[in-house]
Amino acid sequence: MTSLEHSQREGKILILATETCAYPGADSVGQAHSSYPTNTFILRVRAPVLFPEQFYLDCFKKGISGIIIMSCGEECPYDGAYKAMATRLDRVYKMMRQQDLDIRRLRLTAICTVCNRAFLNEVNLMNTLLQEIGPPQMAQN
Amino acid sequence: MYNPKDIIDIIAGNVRKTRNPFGIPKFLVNRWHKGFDMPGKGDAMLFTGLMYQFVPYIEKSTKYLAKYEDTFLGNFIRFAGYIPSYLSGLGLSVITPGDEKKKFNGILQNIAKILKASKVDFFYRPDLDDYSGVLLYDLGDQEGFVKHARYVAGKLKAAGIKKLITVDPHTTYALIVLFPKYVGESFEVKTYFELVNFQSKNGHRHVTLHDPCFYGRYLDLSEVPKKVLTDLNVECVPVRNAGQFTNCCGGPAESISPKLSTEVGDRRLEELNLTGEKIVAMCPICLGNLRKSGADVEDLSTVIAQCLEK
Amino acid sequence: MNSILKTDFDVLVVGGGIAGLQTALDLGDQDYKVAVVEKDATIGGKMIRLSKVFPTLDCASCITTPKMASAAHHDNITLFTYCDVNSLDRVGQTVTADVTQRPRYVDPNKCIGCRQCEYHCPVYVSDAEQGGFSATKAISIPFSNAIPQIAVMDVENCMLCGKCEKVCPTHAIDYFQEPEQFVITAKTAVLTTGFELTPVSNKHQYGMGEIPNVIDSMQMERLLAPHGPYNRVLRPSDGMEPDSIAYVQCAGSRDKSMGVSYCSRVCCMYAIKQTMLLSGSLPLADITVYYMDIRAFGKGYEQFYQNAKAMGIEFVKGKVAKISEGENGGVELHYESQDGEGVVTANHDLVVLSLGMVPGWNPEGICPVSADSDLFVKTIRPKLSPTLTDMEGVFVAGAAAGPKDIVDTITESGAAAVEAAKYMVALERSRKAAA
Amino acid sequence: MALLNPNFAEEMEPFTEDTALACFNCGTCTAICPLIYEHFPRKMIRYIQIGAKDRILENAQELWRCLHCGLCTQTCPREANPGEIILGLKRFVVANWRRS
Amino acid sequence: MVDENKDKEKTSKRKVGVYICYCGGNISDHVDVEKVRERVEKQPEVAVVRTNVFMCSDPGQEMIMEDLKNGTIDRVVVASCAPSLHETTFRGAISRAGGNPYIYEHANIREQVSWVHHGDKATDKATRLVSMAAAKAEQLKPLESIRVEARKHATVIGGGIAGLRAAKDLADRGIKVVLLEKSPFLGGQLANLDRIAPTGDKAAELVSDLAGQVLNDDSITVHTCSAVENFEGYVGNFKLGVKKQPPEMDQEKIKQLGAKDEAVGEFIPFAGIYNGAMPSVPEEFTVETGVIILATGFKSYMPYKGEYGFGEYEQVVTLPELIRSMAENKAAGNLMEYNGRKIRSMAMIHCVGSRQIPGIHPENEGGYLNEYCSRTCCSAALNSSNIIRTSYPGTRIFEFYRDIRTYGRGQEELYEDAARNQVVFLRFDDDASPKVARNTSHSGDFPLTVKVKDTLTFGEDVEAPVDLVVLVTGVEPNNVSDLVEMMKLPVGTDRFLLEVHPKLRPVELPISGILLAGTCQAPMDVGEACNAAGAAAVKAAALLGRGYVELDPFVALVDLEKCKGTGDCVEACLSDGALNIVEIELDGQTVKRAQVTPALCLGCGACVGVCPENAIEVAGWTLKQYEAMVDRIVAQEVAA
Amino acid sequence: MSQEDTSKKEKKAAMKKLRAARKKWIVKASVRVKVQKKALKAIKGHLEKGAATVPKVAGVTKMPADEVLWYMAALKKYGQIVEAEKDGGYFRYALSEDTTQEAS
Repeated sequence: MTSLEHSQREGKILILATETCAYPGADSVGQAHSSYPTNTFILRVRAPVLFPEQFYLDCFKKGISGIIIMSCGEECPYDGAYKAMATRLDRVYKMMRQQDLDIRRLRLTAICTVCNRAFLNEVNLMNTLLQEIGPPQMAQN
Repeated sequence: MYNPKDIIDIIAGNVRKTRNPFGIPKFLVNRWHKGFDMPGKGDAMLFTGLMYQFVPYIEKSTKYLAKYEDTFLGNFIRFAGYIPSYLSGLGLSVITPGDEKKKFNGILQNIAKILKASKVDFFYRPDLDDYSGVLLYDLGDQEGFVKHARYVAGKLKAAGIKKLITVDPHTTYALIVLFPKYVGESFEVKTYFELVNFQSKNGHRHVTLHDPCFYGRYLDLSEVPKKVLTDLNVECVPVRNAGQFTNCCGGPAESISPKLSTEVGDRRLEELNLTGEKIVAMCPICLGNLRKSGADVEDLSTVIAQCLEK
Repeated sequence: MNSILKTDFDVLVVGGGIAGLQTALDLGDQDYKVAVVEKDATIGGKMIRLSKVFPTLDCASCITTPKMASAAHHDNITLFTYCDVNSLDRVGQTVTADVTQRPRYVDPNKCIGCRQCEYHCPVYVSDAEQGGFSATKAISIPFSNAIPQIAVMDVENCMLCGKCEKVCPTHAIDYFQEPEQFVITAKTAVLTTGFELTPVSNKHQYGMGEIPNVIDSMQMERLLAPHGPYNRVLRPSDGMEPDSIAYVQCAGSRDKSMGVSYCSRVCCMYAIKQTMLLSGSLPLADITVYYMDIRAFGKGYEQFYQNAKAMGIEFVKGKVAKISEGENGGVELHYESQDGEGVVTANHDLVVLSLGMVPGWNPEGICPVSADSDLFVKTIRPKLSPTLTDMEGVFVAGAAAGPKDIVDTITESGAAAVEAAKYMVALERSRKAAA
Repeated sequence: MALLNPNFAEEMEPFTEDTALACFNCGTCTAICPLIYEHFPRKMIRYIQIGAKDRILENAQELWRCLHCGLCTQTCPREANPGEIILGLKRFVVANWRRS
Repeated sequence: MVDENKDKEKTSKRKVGVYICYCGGNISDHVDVEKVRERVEKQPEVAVVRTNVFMCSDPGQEMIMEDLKNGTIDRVVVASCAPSLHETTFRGAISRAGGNPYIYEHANIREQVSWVHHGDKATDKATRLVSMAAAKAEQLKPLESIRVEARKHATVIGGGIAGLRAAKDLADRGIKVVLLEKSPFLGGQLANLDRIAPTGDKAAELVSDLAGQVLNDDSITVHTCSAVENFEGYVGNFKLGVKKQPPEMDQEKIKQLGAKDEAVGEFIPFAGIYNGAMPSVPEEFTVETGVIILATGFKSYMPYKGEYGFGEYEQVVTLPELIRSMAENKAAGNLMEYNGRKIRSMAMIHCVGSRQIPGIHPENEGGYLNEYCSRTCCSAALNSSNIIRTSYPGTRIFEFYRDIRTYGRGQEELYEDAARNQVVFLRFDDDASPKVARNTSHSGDFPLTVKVKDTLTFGEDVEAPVDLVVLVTGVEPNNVSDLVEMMKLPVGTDRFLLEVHPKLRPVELPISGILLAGTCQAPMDVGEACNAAGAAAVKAAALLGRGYVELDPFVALVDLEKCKGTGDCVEACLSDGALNIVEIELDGQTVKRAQVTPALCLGCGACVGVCPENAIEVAGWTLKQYEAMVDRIVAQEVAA
Repeated sequence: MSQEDTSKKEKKAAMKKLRAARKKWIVKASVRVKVQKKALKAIKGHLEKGAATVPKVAGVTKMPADEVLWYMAALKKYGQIVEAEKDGGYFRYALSEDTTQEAS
């Protein structure tokens, strides 16, 4: 499959999108019929605070090139979750550095239900980055 | 376009002086009944309102007006001395061709024949048959109109007339709507075609009926002539804008702007010509104006009368 | 009339459009037994026939189908489709409706909705569900997301050739079916009889539906629907993809010469919605809306209108006076341009008449409920209890009580449901007190 | 700059039934008018509404273009009777001429 | 590696059914649905793959139900539109087939594939999404929804017309109600009106009627001067901490309005129904309730200084001020008087504080623009104009508008009446608002002039000399930031409370058990507010009618075998009381373990991320399921 | 005579009665089907030579373009033709692969 090969070169982007904000936001991009690259895989999450540090590192190990966490930001329905999330990410970044992973591969951002442009912008930014730095080279352990 | 003020002044002056918008003495205009056997007494009086009789004169005068409209000469119309020679009075009557007058007289004679054939108990008295004044109303000379209408109605009332038979939409409208509203005088008014009371298979033809605005929209009478013709085996082909939605022939503007009047007439004619059948009108103004746009138009009375003769 | 069947419910809902369904669901969820009587062969009303809805641009089918399905599957709701209400009256504490089940010529208990009959029927019939732009057959399922999925025979177009009967796997075809009468009794009734479009024949100057490529707004809904007659927007005279589309607003509202003096409330918004959808499917087309006042009054509506303007939809203030046939299938609109240009004749490939709403039901001779001067069902306390009619224990909701958009219909249906529930609680109380 | 003069409607009262204000300026009368002339007749009706008497008198000639065909009245969505308004204006202008 | 094989063996018995929707072309125009079907059929966990034009249609649902009933499948994946649209539809279908509704996973291949991607790549991506969903489905476990006892009791916050209507409807429906109102009065903004459009009803009568019914109803307890200070609980079992305190307004002033003890229950113009009993010291109490209806209402837009001369010229006032003045000064005459001045002519300027456009209108201090239409002001303005024109024939009115929005029943007639009453209308473009200025050119006779480029007069500049300028102000939602904060209420960009779905669920919030009524949600008139209140009441009645409420089962679950009772999860938990460490008997030993209170658990998963033993998960959203999905994203064979 | 035969016969008689009662409709529908068959044959006949636009088909078959479009929509609905590439402002339509066996 040529298209498959192609998308592998592009690198796969995992998007964790919150059920109340970012996921409907991505739907809203769809309703507007605004195109974006197909190397994006959106997982619906209730709150990204669910994922432990190791989850992210495992993803990179498995071959995911970039992860965008699209949260509700300050409008998070779970009071305190966003803050807990942010502190967790600090630890993830530390671990990424230890494994020689470019920390720009993991981004935390807030996307609302009608943030079409912001959504597209995030996807494009990550793609530009991945084209520049290529797939992750994990230190085998 | 002429300055309406000048035209109104002339017409109003004529009506005031002669009871006739064109200033032509009535005996000169109303000659159709001469030598025509006409009862002097009966149930309803035929009231022509002189509209058909005026058409040849209107046509002639507007021809002159059209010539000068929007030229520098047009501005001279207000110099009163210059105008009357052909716009009004005896001058106009002299330069109007005789065969035209004869044609319009024929229409009225046909109407009288139709009434007779329909066994209508009617009579005609030229002395009581006056111009209705409707043009003054249309032009906005309300005062002049009311004064004149009072005179006309007064005469009829004095003569004990209650029922009138009309022949054109303008006079009909004036008598049905305007007289009661502005003069306080009401008559029982019927158009001649409402009284047609015979059937025939003689028609054998298709016609394009042009509904005048007054019958179509103001008086809601469009269905009557259609039915009369259908009964005579004359089929009226459908016209897109007819009846309540009929389009104007442009005639009413002719004294103010003959050019405009022709423009509007041309457009209506184009619409009527789509049917490909001969056009039939029932108003002297329509008749005249559509002709001016180059149409071969027959009067409704002519079509009805033809069925009679055969 | 010999009514063979009597059924008893708590509530009778007349009309199975979105208002009726919402009312039924709100009452059914409170464990009241509800009967919904619908004249069409399917429930869903006008809403299921739309492409998308404003201002969310949700696919209408996608959000209506779940409502239809949950009403159809609700333990407390019984649907009677393809039925006429011949009379609806109150006697004492009971509302009684005399109903006729029109024959489908298909046994509803046997039909599995496989459409074999439709595929094999040789008679093509103009499909009203597709604005007449496509065909269906003399026997067919009304449309793909109809509920129930039971075939209906159009007996006036049937040649009785017998093909459908032969191919039907469940032997459901019954050529001899007759109308059936039955009686529904209930404690209370809710009228949700909806609306119809203002008849296009009301306006001579707009060509009375006879100018090719002048279509009505509901037809445009079909053209825009993904499962529409052409699966894309084409002009119906010859299949050309239109480059220039115009909307004539108030073509059936606020026009006494058409006999409709009120505002129909939804036309501005559905026109804007359609223009947005059009500019999506025909990005190069010029789209113009001729209007008198844009009435974007609901939540999010004004923003929606401003978005449309920002997208390049042209809004021209002026009521179109006359529509005539242009050259090569074009349509000419005549209007007064108010910015000083004077009378303008504009040419478009396709013209949509934004028709208004007239009542979908006339109670006269059927039900002693009064209609107002606008002919919609009269409400007696429009401020505090907008769903009360002048008939005791009979309520009204949705477009039956005047033009209304979907969201206002939904809330009003809820309000009617609570009034009906309150009425039944009071009835129960008085019964207990009497006993 | 036109100055609004709402009292003009009353000045018009003797000449016509008071319907000019009923007009909501949709332009149907203008577009349906067989004259196809600029903003006629709505322009005149609008001038009555805002009381622009001078404008009416300045453009008075235009009034006599009206054929009194009644199409505008018949089509008017507000039943404002534009045909009658124009006729009333003619009367007003004629009276005005006669007075001066 | 060994584990993986074991897992596969264990799960291979699972039979996932995959159902892919064409969506009538919405999907199939861009995604080769049949190709997706062929590819997904090869997935090991997949038992059957079917396609349909409309999966949501009855035949589509039937197909799923059939496969479930005859045992072909035991897990369901539907690939169609966004899950927000049809997740519940298909869960319902599974239930009807006798299955557990939570053995379902949704693949969003319309909004997130066919509408945003094209060509082969769209088909590839759709394949992957479906495959991911199947992988998750394989791991799904049947769940039971949580049943919570519900108190047959409702609390209405706000004593305006919507609140009163909702309270009365609920009481009539047999539900006990507490009505909380901040001010000492009932009736809300309606009490500030006189005759209301288009029916001409007296606001006083409407308020008195409904408030009277509410006050006389034994099932309704009314607390004025009361506000919610504390909020906890969940649907069926909310607990509200209420503080009753002396009103913000000076008590003396309130008394001057006529709010005396003998006036209890009576209507006081421009205040409302006085409920008496203003507390002198704050008191606090708790309300235990099953459902909360928010009816917090609106406030009138207040123009900024200089907006159309407001605050600069004393002759510039707002419509509510005019209405009040008219109500208080009813003396008939040729000319209306305002503040003792005779008004020969006045201007009404519409859309003040409504329909504001970025770049044209300035933002307020909060950085907000009121881009919405306030819906009620056109009719209100016309109504006032009609009253003035019929009561004071000498007072002339000019209305400056953008669009006249008399949409409702009887409203177009108001507009026509205004025209026939000789109100003169002038229309301005969005970017050419009228200018109010001191009148200098006309010998000072009229104090102000309003100038506008009037599009009805062919774009000419016209000028109206006036005695009074009335700004037709719009509505803004009341500031309920305290409630928003407390209850985590969603708020739209227009600052009104945001419903779940603006079309089909207009009175519901995503928080189960909290409902919306009236103008806290959007501008509406009295009838519409009452309808919304009725709709909210009916939803509340349906929720409480059975005495229990069913909740989603997506709550934290503790694996008691793995749990070591570290308490990390309790620390991380965001919902007080949802997680606790308790001592339990396990295998005959007393151990500390985490315990979940399901009704309070938010299901956010904050506990999952911190558990060192992986001993806690959120039902239906487990980490394992996510890992399985990621595996499918990177798997080589999926899209081939 | 077996029972089945009897019922068959009864049914036949009943159908005959029904046909008589609905004669007006049946005749109208039959005429319609004839016209439709001819039109469909003409349209499909032309499409056999290759994909064509509505005006093209209308020109060749001498049918009004709106009617041709209506038939095309119907044929498309029932899977006999498919939309092909665009030609100017018009789309071409082509016979679908399995039309040949279905066409009768």
